[in-house]
Amino acid sequence: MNKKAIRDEIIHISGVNPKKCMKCGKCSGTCPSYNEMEYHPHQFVYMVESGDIEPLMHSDSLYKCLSCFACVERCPRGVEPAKIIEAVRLMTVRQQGANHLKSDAIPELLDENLPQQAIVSAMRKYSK
Amino acid sequence: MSMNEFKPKIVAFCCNWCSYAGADLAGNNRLSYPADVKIIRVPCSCRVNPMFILRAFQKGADGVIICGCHPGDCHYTSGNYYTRRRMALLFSMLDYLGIERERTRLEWVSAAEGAKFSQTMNEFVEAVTALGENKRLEDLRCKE
Amino acid sequence: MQRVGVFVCWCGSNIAATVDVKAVAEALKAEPGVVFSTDYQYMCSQAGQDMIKEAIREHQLTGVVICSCSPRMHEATFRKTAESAGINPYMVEIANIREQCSWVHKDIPTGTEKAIILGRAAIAKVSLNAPLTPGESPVTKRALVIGGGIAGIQTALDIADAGFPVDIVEKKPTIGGKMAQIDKTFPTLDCAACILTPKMVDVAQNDKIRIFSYSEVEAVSGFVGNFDVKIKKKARFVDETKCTGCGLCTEKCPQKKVPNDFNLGMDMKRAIYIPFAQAVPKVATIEADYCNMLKNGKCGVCAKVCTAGAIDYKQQDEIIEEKYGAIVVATGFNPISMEKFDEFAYNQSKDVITSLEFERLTNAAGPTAGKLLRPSDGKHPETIVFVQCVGSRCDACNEKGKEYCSKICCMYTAKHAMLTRDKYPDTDVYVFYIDVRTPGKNFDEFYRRAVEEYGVHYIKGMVGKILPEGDKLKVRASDLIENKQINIDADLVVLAAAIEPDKSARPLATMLTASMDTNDFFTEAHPKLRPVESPTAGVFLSGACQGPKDIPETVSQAGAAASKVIGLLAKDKLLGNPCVAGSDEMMCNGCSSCERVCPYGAISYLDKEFRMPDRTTKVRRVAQVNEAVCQGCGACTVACPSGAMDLKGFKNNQILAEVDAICR
Amino acid sequence: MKVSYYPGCTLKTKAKDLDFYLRKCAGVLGVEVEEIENWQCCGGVFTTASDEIATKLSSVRALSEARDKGQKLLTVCSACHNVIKQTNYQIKNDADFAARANNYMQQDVPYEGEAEVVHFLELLRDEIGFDAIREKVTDALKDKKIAAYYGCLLLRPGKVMQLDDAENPSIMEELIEAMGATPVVSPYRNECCGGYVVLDDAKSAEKKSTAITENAKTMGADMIVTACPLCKYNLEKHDQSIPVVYVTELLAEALGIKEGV
Amino acid sequence: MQRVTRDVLVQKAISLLSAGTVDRVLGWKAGEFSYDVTPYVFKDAEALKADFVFDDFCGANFSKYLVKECGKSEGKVLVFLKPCDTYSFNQLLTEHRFDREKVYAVGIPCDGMADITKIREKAEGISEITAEGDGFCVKTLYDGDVKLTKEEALAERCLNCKSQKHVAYDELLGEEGEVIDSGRFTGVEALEAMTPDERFAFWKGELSRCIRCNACRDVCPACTCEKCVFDNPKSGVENKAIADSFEEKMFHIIRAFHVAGRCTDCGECSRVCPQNIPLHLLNRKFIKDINGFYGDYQAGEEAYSRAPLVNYTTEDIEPADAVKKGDGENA
Repeated sequence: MNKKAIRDEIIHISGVNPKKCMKCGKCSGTCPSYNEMEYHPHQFVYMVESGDIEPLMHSDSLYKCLSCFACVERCPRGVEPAKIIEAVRLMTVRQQGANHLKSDAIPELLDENLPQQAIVSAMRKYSK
Repeated sequence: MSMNEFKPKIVAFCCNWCSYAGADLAGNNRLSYPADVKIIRVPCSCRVNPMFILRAFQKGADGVIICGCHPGDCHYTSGNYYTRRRMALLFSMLDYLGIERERTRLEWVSAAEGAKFSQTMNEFVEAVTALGENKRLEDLRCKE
Repeated sequence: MQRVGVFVCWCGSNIAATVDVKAVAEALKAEPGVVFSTDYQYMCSQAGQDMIKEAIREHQLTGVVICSCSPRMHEATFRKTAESAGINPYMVEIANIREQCSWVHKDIPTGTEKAIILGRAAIAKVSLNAPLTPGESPVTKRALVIGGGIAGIQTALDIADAGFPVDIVEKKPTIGGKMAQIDKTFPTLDCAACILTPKMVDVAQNDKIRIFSYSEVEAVSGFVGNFDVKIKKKARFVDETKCTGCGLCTEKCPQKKVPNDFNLGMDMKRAIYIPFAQAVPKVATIEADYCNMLKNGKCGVCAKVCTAGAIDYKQQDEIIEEKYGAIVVATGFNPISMEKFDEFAYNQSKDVITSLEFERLTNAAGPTAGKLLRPSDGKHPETIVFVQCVGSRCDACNEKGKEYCSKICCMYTAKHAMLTRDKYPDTDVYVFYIDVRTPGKNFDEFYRRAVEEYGVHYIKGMVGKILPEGDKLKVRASDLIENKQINIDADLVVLAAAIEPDKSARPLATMLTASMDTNDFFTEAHPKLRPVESPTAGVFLSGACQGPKDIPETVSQAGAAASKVIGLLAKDKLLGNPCVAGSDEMMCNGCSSCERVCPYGAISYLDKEFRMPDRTTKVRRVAQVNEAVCQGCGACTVACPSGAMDLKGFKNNQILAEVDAICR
Repeated sequence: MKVSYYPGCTLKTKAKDLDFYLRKCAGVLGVEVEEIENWQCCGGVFTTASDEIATKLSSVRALSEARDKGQKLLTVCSACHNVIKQTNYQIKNDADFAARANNYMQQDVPYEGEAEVVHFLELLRDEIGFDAIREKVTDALKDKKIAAYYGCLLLRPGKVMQLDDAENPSIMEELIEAMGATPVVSPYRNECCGGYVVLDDAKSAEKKSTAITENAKTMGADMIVTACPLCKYNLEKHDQSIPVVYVTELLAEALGIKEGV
Repeated sequence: MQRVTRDVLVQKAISLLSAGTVDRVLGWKAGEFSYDVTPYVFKDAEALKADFVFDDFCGANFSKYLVKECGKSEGKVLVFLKPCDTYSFNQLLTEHRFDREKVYAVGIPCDGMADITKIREKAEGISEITAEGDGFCVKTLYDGDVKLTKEEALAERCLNCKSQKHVAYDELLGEEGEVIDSGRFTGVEALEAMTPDERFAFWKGELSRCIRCNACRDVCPACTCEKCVFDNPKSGVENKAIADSFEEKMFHIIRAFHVAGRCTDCGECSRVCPQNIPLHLLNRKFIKDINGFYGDYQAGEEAYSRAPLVNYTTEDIEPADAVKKGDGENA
């Protein structure tokens, strides 16, 4: 896929219009995982809009988003950065062999109290 | 230019505040358009009664164009919004009756758009000329 | 049958170069009704006009067609010419053979042919013209100003200065509005009270101005020059004519727990109060919901201490009816509620305040006597964070905020930041901004001074979340330039809340049939060329009711609105545009279609008795056009299925005649 | 009243208490809880991608079953609640998604968002009423200072969840107060605990969750109450010094129906 | 076969008359033939018992009669309204064409009305028509009994009935029905799918049969002008008869435009046209366009609602796109 096609696909599956962004930075101002991220929520929006998506797809930042929706809740322009991040993540993990979380890696992560939903949601978020 | 060349009759209704002034500006700037276009001045595009349009066709006009202020810029605040609804329905009905849709047109031309006025008229005349004479509205029962 | 004279102008060579003017004059001679036709080099010249006048007299012309430049150029000229020759000015029609013919066509045969057709159409129209006389209506030489903030005050003073009586209706107990709550004004930093209160005194002392304070407009009827307005004077339980404003009652009242709205609830007032020392009128008002005497008949202290005998517990609301020639809306603005922006913890911490609250905190007459102290513990804040654009510039789908820029926040925030640093140099001041918008005289210089001279930290980014922890406000924000998230432990956070029109504006607009935009700002008659007039004739706009404005802009608009009002009131009679709609009662069905499309509310209905051919009578509902209000757009004429509604000067049969003449 | 009930996987295994006490409390409060048949895992997280259909079908199935019975769909696990409520919202507001989901499901009557999803807290507030609870509680929780922890899933996106003001909620504090205890309002109550990254980035999860427990302790809370098994796990895992209890368990204790109390 | 019988209506009318609720009754009276039914004002019980009819030929919409009938006396007039009539009733009310206080409206159910023209096409020399089961039995002079199904005998407007629900009444006889999602636009869609030449040929064929008898206008509940523009010498478009080949087209387009947004689609115009011109196809085109361009709007559904042509939004479709939109839908 070329740059534009990837951009269009991300916009399509996220349902987000990055052009609405007024670059206020509130998403990054509110993000609890900001310091764990290489690319921050506002950069995801901006870089998707400008088609500079490759670095995002290769960045660990994709897996640092907590899906807490604080950015979605607080964005004054209704841009919903978390949905963009999820769309980029999906674009990445949907590629062949690009699962971030491999099922054989799971057992060693488990402890006896871990609720199922932690595994189920992680599989859903990080794997095809 | 051949004498037999088809010259359409075009009636243009222009609102006094925007489009008529736009036509004047086209004149000031010597932006030519075919003389087939004859302008009737109305206070607002919302003054144009569908009856005027049908009457023009009945009397042999080959095309009718209505020009008004851009939506939101109406001198009377909302006149052109009514025009837009009326003409959307009327033009759709004429199309439904099998009358060539290129013969009717609504265009927003501001007082500053002399060039747009001239260009619009050139295009419209060209489109109507391509259709030829208006037979359908002039005489419905003409037996071919 | 009309006797029509045709006058074809050469306009030097402007027309004559592409139109054979003689041939046009000759051809038009043959048109029905034409008794005279000629051409001349410059019809608009004195000689040309004299020629027209002479022809009118000599040939007893009843109608005149001038083939010349655009009617937008000289229609008025030729109408005057006709009038001075004794015929009705509206018996003149112009065929535009210059802008719309000679200037856009290249060869003489084409130009001439078209000019003839345009002439014919004008002749066809003028044959159906009827003399028109503009309607006249008297003008009540009194203006009403709704709202007593700086906009209303300035408008009233300017109108009164021209010698016309003005009434101000203010819903609060005193005039002064928002400006009275403000501490200093940007970019000059003069004290708001010092420049406002003298104006308030001017209003009070001006014998042309009456103030209806603690009053609201109840109903408006009538039209430009002739409005009938009902004003409700709310009971304040104090006789204004007797109260001296000594303030003794406000010191003795035992009910001390009344939130003080003038200080935005940051302190308490008594149940009987004078909002602030310079209030106009300086009259006490009782807050009925808190007054023990009014609630349960137990107290009466204020009446006992009042030596003027001004307290009147039995006072009722009063309705005043007055006539006005013009109405000025000056209803102003309010900051929006911060209720829905609790990521900034406005409801969770007393130390998160709005900018208007900050104004009161820094005002010498405010709850802290001008010392900048935190509302929660009265301590001096060492770190202050200002957040810009709270609720402004939101997307349409964001139900919490407004789509527009509130315009004044950048500057007042710079002012607050600068003043804080000036008075308390030990304080760290941060301003989070998206853009700093400073288009105004000396505005950007002012903002730069805040940064360069006063050391205010401007950070491009936005606060995302504020966590009140202990006695600190943990401010989590982004710094977009550094691409960092920063955390500041602040003592005070000031939110630059978006502003919105006062809630009273919407019902008022309905009463005035004045239009509003989706944000409830009043719409102006033309966004560029008629910015202080409402599309509804006789209704004018002053100040922030039309859109966000700072004080200098408000004052200049207030003056502009006043000059429009003065222009109106200076007339004894209003001459209407005679090209107005009129309904043929015999054909009107009373169906209300015309009324619904009229942008001016000019159409009303009357149940009228008609004598039928069989000598019985029948009552029918028929439309009536108020000619003083109608602007002549013609929307109603097309909405009317029976054709009862027609437009003078552009009647159905006139336009049809033009169509016929062109298509012939 | 009778409601359809969607417990969710975790409530059948690691979070049995959450489920057990819900049923007990509901019984005492006069609500008949009917577990829907053959429910399937909600997936634990709502995928926002517009092209994700399959992951949302289990929610649609549960919703249509409640619809067919004419009942509200009760949930208590914050994750299930979030997933099912968001799915219901999408069905109602995204015709394309609704059409495609129904296409997959091939049910007799297509599901168009008719059912209402209620969280146990909403049920308490809107159907039973905190006043009714106040009348029934013992003084078991008297003198207890309890911090409510909402997390993300109950509140966001606020437009969809509509459970309470997403930035300044009060539903749990009101309940705590009704149960006879003293609510402690922690500013961290709607901050994310990092539960979703507990497997992938344990360090990050620890940082987020300890900030929450630390603050609750600083504010003087004796315990933290939550409705989310994942939050509970995560908070407890990184800080054992303050108990984290399920809202249903706490209510059972207040009502005096908790075993051994 | 109508589920409500003549006797029930007569009884209702007599009881309202004797109670003084109304002083006259707008009803149907039999004409020369059983299927030839005309509106009539009954003043007493005797007349009602003798002449009042109600059967499958009582299609006439009485709403328009109220414009003239109201106010003829101090008392109220009783009117029976079928579901579709109630829409016209509301529309006339919206336009202040009669005084609601002077009317007592009784909603009656309707099972569809027969179209005598359609029946005549199937059966010549009709002597009697009786309802039989779901259909009709037509006695003819030449062919004996001809059995017709409902589809063969009912009026087009009834086969495409848009509502069984009464939107206005003082009293309702029988059960309330529902608004129906009818296929009433299929005729319009079929025309839209044609080429312009085909459409023109169609309308040329139809409209050139017009004899300008004005029956469509006279029956139309939306055409209640004190004086029609086409009858008014001052209007500039007067033409009482066909003076030029264009006139009847002008007449029908303008008439359809004048009722656009106000027409409730009662179908009376097509019912009364002696030349069987499908005039409803003009009105329904406007209705379909209005629904498509500005959102669904049913004239008369709600009294005093704002009709689409006296309304606007700032985002309305442009005429050029409106015409193209027609293309897209039929492509």
